[in-house]
Amino acid sequence: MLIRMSNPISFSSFISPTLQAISIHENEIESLDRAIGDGDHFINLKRGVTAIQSITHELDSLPNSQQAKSIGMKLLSSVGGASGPLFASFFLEFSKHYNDENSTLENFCQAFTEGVDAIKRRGKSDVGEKTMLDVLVPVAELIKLASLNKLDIIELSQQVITKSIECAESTKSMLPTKGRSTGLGDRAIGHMDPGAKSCQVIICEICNQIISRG
Amino acid sequence: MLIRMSNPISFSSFISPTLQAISIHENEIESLDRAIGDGDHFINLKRGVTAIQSITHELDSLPNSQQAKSIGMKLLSSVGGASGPLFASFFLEFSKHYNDENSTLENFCQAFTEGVDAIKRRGKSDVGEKTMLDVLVPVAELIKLASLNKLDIIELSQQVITKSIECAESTKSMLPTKGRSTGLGDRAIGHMDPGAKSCQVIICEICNQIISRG
Amino acid sequence: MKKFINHADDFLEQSLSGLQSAHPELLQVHKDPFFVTRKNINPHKVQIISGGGSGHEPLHTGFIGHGMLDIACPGHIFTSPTPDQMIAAIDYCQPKNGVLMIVKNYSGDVMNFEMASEMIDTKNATILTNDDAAVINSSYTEGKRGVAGTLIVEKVVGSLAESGASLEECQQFGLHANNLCSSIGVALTSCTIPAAGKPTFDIENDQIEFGVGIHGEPGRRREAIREANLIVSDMVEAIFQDFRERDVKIGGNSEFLVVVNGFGATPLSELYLIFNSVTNILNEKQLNIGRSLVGNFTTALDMAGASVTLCLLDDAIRKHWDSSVYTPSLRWGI
Amino acid sequence: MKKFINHADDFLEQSLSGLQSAHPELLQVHKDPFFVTRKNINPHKVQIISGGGSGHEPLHTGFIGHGMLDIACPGHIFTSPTPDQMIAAIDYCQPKNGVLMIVKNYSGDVMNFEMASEMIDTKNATILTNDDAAVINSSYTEGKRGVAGTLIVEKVVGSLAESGASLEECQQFGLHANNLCSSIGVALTSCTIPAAGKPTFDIENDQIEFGVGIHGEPGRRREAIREANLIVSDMVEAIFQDFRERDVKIGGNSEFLVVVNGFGATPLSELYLIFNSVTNILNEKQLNIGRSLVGNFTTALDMAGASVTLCLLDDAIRKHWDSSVYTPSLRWGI
Ligand SMILES: Nc1ncnc2c1ncn2[C@@H]1O[C@H](COP(=O)(O)OP(=O)(O)O)[C@@H](O)[C@H]1O
Ligand SMILES: Nc1ncnc2c1ncn2[C@@H]1O[C@H](COP(=O)(O)OP(=O)(O)O)[C@@H](O)[C@H]1O
Ligand SMILES: [Mg+2]
Ligand SMILES: [Mg+2]
Ligand SMILES: [Mg+2]
Ligand SMILES: [Mg+2]
Repeated sequence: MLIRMSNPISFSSFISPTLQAISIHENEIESLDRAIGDGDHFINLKRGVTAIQSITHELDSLPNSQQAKSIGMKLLSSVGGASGPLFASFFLEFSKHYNDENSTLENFCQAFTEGVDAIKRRGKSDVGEKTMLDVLVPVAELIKLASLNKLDIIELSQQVITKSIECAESTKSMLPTKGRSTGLGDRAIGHMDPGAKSCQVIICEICNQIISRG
Repeated sequence: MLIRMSNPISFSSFISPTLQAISIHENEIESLDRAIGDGDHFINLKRGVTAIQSITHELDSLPNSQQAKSIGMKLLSSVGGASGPLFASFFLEFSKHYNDENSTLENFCQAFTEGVDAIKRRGKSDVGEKTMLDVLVPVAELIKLASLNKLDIIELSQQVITKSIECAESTKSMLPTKGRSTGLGDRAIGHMDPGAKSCQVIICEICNQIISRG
Repeated sequence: MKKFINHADDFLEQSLSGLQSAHPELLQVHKDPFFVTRKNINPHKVQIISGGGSGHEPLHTGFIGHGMLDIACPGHIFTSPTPDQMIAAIDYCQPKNGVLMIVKNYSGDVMNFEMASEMIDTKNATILTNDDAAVINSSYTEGKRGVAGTLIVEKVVGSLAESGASLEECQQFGLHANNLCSSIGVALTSCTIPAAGKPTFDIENDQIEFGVGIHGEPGRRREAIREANLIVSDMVEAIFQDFRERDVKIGGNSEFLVVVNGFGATPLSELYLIFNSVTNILNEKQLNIGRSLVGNFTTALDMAGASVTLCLLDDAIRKHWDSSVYTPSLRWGI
Repeated sequence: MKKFINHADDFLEQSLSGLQSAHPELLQVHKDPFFVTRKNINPHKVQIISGGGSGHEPLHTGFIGHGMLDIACPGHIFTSPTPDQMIAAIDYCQPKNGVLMIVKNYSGDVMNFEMASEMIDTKNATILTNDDAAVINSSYTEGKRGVAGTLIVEKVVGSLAESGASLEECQQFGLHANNLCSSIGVALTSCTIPAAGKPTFDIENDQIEFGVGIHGEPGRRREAIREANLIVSDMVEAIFQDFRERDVKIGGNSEFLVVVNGFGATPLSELYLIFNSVTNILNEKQLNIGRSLVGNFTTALDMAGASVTLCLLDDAIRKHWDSSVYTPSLRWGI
């Protein structure tokens, strides 16, 4: 989702790498949700990304803002569970704020933050509750800072990778207060949140793509 | 059930040893019925013998013919399954033919054979069908022969032990045509029949008792 | 073995007590010896009595009530009840017009009911159900086993008896219905008898027992698990083979009552998936499903697996299947 | 994993097709997106819609019909349905007097129904069921889970809606019924999601999960298995604790509807044994059982285990529980 300011990369070009990346982490994501949830997070996610992949052609012809909207609607109708409406809310809100004409890092950053806020509203949740927000919120803050400091996109991507890994890791020690693992209480401690992990994997993959595409 | 002609032993004195003997073979009998039946033969048998044990006192005061009848009724109302009515039929018929006044080996032998015939009628079965009859019928024949030859009771008991073990063993190679293992067909080959095994165990115990009581 | 149980010895008693408290308006559980009767006994109708080893619930105790059974005699788990149970139950109900015994064809059940039949004074008749297509009837078997088709016989004969039919009429109709039923079961796992504490049979993680009996008795063959459609297709084939061998004529207009019966541990969603396979297979053969029943009705404790029963419908069976019934586990029209 | 299944991907579709063929007179299964409606839609009554992840059958699809649900939206196994399913279903039924959504309180279900609610033009209201006493409500949880009490809410609200009550009346009554329900579950084994292929959780051979959720989510504690009476006593205690905390007044004359619900792999005989324990415990407390239901109604695929639900009866709930209902899995009076 990080894009170059000058010559914006089509979001659709990240779909296949994302699907590959989560598939590589299938076992890890699945067993995290088995440990502290109901075991379906990987399946839900894969169903969603696969559904998006099936409309790659349609997406290719759309501007990024419209792509985000279509991605949101597709996620909404294909993922289900808790993560479905959350991911969908992100993209639907993102699409409203993303400006295809003026695709600056500032604008991307604002759209991203609005998307994350939509997740907070939909999930009635915030950082510290052992959810995907524990990755998404810090990442949003990091890129906001970077956009103020006019950081280089490659440099930023590297920082985002480090940050998201650190943040996903940090959910291990958190007590869950949202989602299915709340029943676990103390027993959830020591396990990473599956949604945080999957967001980290996707974010890292996109950053790696940006870095390797140069 | 083999008794000394002169001074008949009370049948009830065999109850506790029988219960001990089958308990020692619990695993074997149980796993045989698990392999080619429904796994309950040991439980059924134990329930029956335990029920009889609980009326040992009552039995003690009765002549052997009446004991056999009470044992038959008790087995009928406590064992269930296929073996219950079969064992019960044996004792009920036995009791009709056993003569307390004239407890010769000949009389015992006749009563025993009538009991075995009652099993045949009730089960609509005969030797060679992989059932308890494959032990009971040869044993009946052996003691008939012994009674004609006026064999010593200790000697006879030893022969019965050998015979019953050999006969139980022989059911391994038989194809079942009666009882629950019929569905198995060829697959039952190699397994001893549980009812044949339990009859063998009981008969051997009684013979050993007779031998050791001298 | 993990079960909701206090002691293996008092399992049956406590489970029956629960049945009693859950259905006080329908039935009466009697103890020592165990038998279950309707709450309101009508001694003037033919009394329909069934029974057998426990562990197949709701069969038979769950089918006591208007339009179905009058009496059920539950034995210990997987062990036929004893004659004194039947005798005490019949004595309690004081039937004025005879007793019809519906007995699944297992040596134990047959012999115990036979002894009861010989020991009572009341006029009585027996139907042996033997709908299991798995064990092929030949001179080397003592006949086929009675499985889920039994509940169809109990339902339709129960309905006929309710209408005031005679003992002979009920017996004839039951034999007729039994003849038109054929079943076959498949096990994915074994069951565990509480008193035994371990699985009745071992089965590999990728194998199924095709033609299993409702006590976990072996069936026709052990084979690799395959797609449900393929397994079900073999099941339906076995049933049609059985119909052919017994000269039950199936034609273009034939209509069936299809029962997809879970053995205890198979989710309803899988039973509906099996029903879907059966529907597709019958549709392809241009045969019709007139009635259906999907659920756990003739179980084998906690065995995972299912059976399919086809019952060829004629007007009489359809009518008596449709008639109202009010029991703990089958209820419609009331 | 052994299941009757063709491919994990088409399991839901084929299972729903089976449901359709088994109950053509009752319901209509729609595909792409999935939703199930009554066969005969009455758009003038309040439409009662429920749904949630599949794997809890018969909940909710098995409760469609007269006196209960109008619509059910089944998600993938253990995964909330998506808003387009609710939207398409409501569009199909064209409700004239509003839609009442009965939603089990899980983040996924809540959010997906919430989005549907925002996206439709039809007047609608929601009841979140949260009868699970296992997870104690506190500032660290987002509320209790909805489990088997949901079917009680669906039954009594369904009955009220049938009588022509308004959307607001139905919502109020549902909230009232939900408040009077409390449930707790115990798992003996895990369930296995077909698409995952392995058990959701590992559990030792002598352990139980006390307070388990209907997706195999962990409960209050893992503990050694004990006699059923002791387990059930803890279950009932947890329920009364929950009632006390929520100020639901239980007095000497209190009468309950007791639901003993199997999670899928527990035999009916064990469920009756549990019911017997509950009966004894309530009798000791001099509390009454007015109504009861024993069977598999809110399952967790093939999990062995069971839940107990107590619902405090008042005249309105009793009346609407007793009223006639005709669905695939609950039927009486018709
Ligand atoms: N209220 C919430 N706010 C933010 N994230 C949430 C919330 N509830 C759940 N999540 C995220 O969703 C993930 C679980 O998603 P998934 O397994 O697909 O859905 P479900 O929990 O319905 O099975 C969790 O790991 C968590 O990151
Ligand atoms: N028709 C029969 N004739 C003789 N013996 C039989 C017959 N049927 C069964 N048996 C004997 O009964 C034994 C099984 O008894 P049991 O397991 O107690 O009863 P069930 O078979 O009803 O479970 C068999 O091993 C066999 O020896
Ligand atoms: Mg999940
Ligand atoms: Mg046996
Ligand atoms: Mg048996
Ligand atoms: Mg889920």
